[in-house]
Amino acid sequence: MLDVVNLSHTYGEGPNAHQALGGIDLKVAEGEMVCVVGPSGCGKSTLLRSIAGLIRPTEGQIRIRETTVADTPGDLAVVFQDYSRSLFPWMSVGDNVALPLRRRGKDRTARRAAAAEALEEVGLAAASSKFPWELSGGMQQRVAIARALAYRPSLLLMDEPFGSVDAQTREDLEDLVLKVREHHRMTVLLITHDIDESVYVGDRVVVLTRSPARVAGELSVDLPFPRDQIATRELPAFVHLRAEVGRLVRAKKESPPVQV
Amino acid sequence: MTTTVEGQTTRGMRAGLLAVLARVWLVPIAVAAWELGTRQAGSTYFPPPSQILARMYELWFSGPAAHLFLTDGALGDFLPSLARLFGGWALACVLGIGLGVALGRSRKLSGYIDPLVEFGRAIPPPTLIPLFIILFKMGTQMQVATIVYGVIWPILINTIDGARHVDRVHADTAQAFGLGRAQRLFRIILPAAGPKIFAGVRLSLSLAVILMVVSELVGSTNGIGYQLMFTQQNFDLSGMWGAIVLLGVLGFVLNASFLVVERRVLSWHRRARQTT
Amino acid sequence: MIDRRVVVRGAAGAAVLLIAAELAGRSGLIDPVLLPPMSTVLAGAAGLLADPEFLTDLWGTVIVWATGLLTAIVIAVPLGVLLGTLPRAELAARPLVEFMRPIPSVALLPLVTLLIPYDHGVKITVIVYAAVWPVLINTMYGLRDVDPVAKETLRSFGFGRLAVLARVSVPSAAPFVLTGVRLAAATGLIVAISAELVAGGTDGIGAFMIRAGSGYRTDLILAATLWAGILGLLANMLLVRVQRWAFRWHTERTGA
Amino acid sequence: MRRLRGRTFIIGVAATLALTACGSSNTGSSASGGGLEKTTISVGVLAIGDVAGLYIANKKGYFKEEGLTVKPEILQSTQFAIPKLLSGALDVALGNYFTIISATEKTNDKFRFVADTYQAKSDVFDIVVPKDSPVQSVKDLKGKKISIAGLNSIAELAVSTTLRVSGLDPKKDVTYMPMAFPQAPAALKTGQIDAAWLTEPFLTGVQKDMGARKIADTMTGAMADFPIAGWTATEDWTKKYPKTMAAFQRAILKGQQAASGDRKAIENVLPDYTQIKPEVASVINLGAYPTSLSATRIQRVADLMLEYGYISKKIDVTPLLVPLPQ
Repeated sequence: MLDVVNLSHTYGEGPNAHQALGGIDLKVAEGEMVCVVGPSGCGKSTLLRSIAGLIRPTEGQIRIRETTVADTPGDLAVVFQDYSRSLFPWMSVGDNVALPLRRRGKDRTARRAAAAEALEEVGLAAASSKFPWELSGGMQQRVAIARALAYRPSLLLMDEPFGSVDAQTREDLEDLVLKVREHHRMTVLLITHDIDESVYVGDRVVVLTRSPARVAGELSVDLPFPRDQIATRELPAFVHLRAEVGRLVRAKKESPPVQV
Repeated sequence: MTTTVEGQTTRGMRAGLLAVLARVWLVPIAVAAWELGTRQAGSTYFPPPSQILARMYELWFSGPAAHLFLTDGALGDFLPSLARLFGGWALACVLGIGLGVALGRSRKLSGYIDPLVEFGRAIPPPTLIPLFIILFKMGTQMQVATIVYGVIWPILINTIDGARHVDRVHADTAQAFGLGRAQRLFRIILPAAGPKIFAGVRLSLSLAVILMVVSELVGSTNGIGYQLMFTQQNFDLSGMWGAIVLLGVLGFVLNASFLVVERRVLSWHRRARQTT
Repeated sequence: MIDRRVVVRGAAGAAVLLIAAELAGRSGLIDPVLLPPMSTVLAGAAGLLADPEFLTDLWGTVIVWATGLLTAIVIAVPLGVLLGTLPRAELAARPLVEFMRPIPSVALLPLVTLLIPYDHGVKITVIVYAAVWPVLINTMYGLRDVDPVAKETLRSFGFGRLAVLARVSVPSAAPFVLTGVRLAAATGLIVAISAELVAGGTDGIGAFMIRAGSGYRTDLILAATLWAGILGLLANMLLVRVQRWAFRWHTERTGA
Repeated sequence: MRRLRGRTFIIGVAATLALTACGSSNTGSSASGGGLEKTTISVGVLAIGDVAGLYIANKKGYFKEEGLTVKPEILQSTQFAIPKLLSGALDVALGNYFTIISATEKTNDKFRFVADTYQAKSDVFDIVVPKDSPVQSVKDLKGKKISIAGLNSIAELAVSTTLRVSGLDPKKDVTYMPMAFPQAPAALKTGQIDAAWLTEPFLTGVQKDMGARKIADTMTGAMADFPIAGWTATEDWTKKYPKTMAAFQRAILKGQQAASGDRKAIENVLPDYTQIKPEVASVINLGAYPTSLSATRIQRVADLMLEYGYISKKIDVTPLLVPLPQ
């Protein structure tokens, strides 16, 4: 599905240059949910932005379904961490969700129906005519998820999607993502700095090193579905995996700091 | 703007009345001071407002009811002036926003054009009237050109600024979902730059009144600016003051109507700012 | 600091425009009898620099403009602070401001001329009339936009209203005021030259243009127009510098 | 006095704007210069041939001989001379007779002509049309647009009398387009006006540059040798500064004499205060520079204005004239 080969990216030139990615190899299979974990500032967002075609990597290749990503691929959706800025304040919630569907060649009624369905799915059927800034943070992020759902992307990218909400909301949103991905059998690449979260929602966890980021290691998560916030986290397998991921992240923390 | 009073209680009405009063009490005082001051001075060149109003009535507002009491003179001067004003302003909006978005979104293009923009806006439009007479036809074309030239800069500069600084997450989101050029322009860039654009457009509206007058001082045979010059050259000083008052009222009304429109169009902006 | 590419591109853009204007004249697209070719205008503009009379005129414009702008700032900033901090006064004054603002100061020129027995004084007054509004409105707006949390913080430490005004409101409104000043500077130059064009006077670029016009010298009118543009350009560049410097001061102040 | 008080009051009202009202014009002390009340005077001029006498007088030192320093100030039109004279910004200004007489009737202002300056001669003010215009005579101007230098002015009067002589009604048969002389050639060339009322150097300019054709000299018949402009001051000023005025009159008279006798003298000063090129200065048509101030002559202006309805009652110009010193 997604094939990232030897991806490197350097910002700037000369003495001020900063290498964010130092040759990353990553594969995501069809229908898989992969979590990428790494310390803050390691280049996770650069990776995601490269896959989404928002920046052009200095080296390496990204292929989605055997097609090399040059510009923005037409078939993926992104959920950003900063919901207050990724939703458009001048459009109603419904319009926000329906907007990308214009590219799917749907007419107005079809777009509206799809938007309503997606909002229903995230539990916000009643909020369609409201404006994003009239909703709470968690609800706004649900709208962003609904927007991605309605788009039916072959690949869903999520950049720290639950980083800006409170703990309770965060758990609800995690379960929401698990539920909708189960329902739609979507391929998801989720980026997070939260070790617990990566184990809880992922099928597989990829750990990155500090900047310039490389793959430090990866683990398969074979926890049973459906997952539950309390029960799953109590499982010995969960505790073990969490520790493994933690070790991978931490191992690199002790390596000499790289200049920023 | 005025507090809308729900219900018919006298208390509500009184509150509404007070709110209106708080806005307008200074106006009668200022007019009275003006009246007294000019009466005291007794100068031909500074007629009291009562005399100005009488002259305005005589010149413009004593027409038949079928014409909203406007005289032929009023229709002959107001309509062409307003047509030039709105024509020039609308054209400046279209050109300014169009060019502004292009310059704001393309670093390369703005590199070539920016110095010209900076230079162009520094040239006082009245000095270009001789040039416009040559390039455009005397009369409406030249006048509209003068207005466009004079008022386009705030729109252009603000649009460039607004379009250049569209929130990165907004831009990324639009790009990630693969919105097309047109959709990105109309759904993302223009609304995001909207508050800035509106600020420029509003500024240009009051400038347009001024340039309408300036452009009508040359080679015009009608219009409020022409009236101003005509009354002045005929030493009809009440009439001249009448034209000045009329310009003030026109500017006031235009600004107020514009604010109403802006409130509607940009309600998301105002309310979003209040909630965050 | 300055990107060389920016300079090259800007120069290229200007060159293309000049060449296009020259070609339009040479090809007969624009009647050369009416509009002298660009090269003639540029030569004329260069020649004006050696003309002591024109330099006097240029200086005259600069003097009335600078004096007018400074006077406008001196009047508008305190008034803006006053109206910005007293919402009731602002509410009452608003209709008068909105009525007076759109009246073109050039229309007031004959009346002002009658009141002030001094040529530069007349021009300065109409410049002040036009330049006061952007500064006033921006100052008022800036004061209203001050972060209430910052104000409340200071109040909670027991500072009085005036202290809050001086330490929080005015500094944080400063960038808005400067934006107003930049707008006022542009307007002021336009009004200065317009007033000179309409009323003449002892000196000024506009007075020079009247003389050039009376002598049937379109080339000199355009050359003077060119200098008017350059004057405005330089003034704006200067103010942008000032604004950058002031913004830094502002952030340091609020950051401390 | 009444006006003065009023003015002071208004300055008070506009207190915020009046910061600059200080520093009146350069009033010299009366000690020097043979008892003149004022040794430096501001004089409003137009950058045209009319004021050549003043510049000749200045160049030849006639003002200096009288102990006077003259500071010329460019005016765009007589319209702006009036408020400047009233405010005291100008001591004396070039005033065209039409405008000053019109102002005298319509406002309470009292002006005085202290010297005659300029008088029309043939082909100083002509109506011209483009080379290929179908207009051959004044009659053909029916339904056309004619540019004039100002409304309610000598321009309108001159063109109107010319039209009337050819049987046209100036109010109905033509449209007057007010525009300053410098703008008229372009408007004429591009066909935005059908005819233009012009003076020098524009007349020579349009004939040379675009082959424009003269169809009428407007200063013929009733307007032959018509008085155009005189040096004007307020009545108050003439009473307050009688010696200064007399000195100004003496110097200007010498200047006028030099101008009327010697065309070269005019050509020499024109490039000093106008941007007229020297080669143009030598070929343009100039009016006359009268050396006397004659009531009979100037009365013609008021009478013709009355005849054409620019004033509503007969005005005797004699009280407006200040006799020249002998």
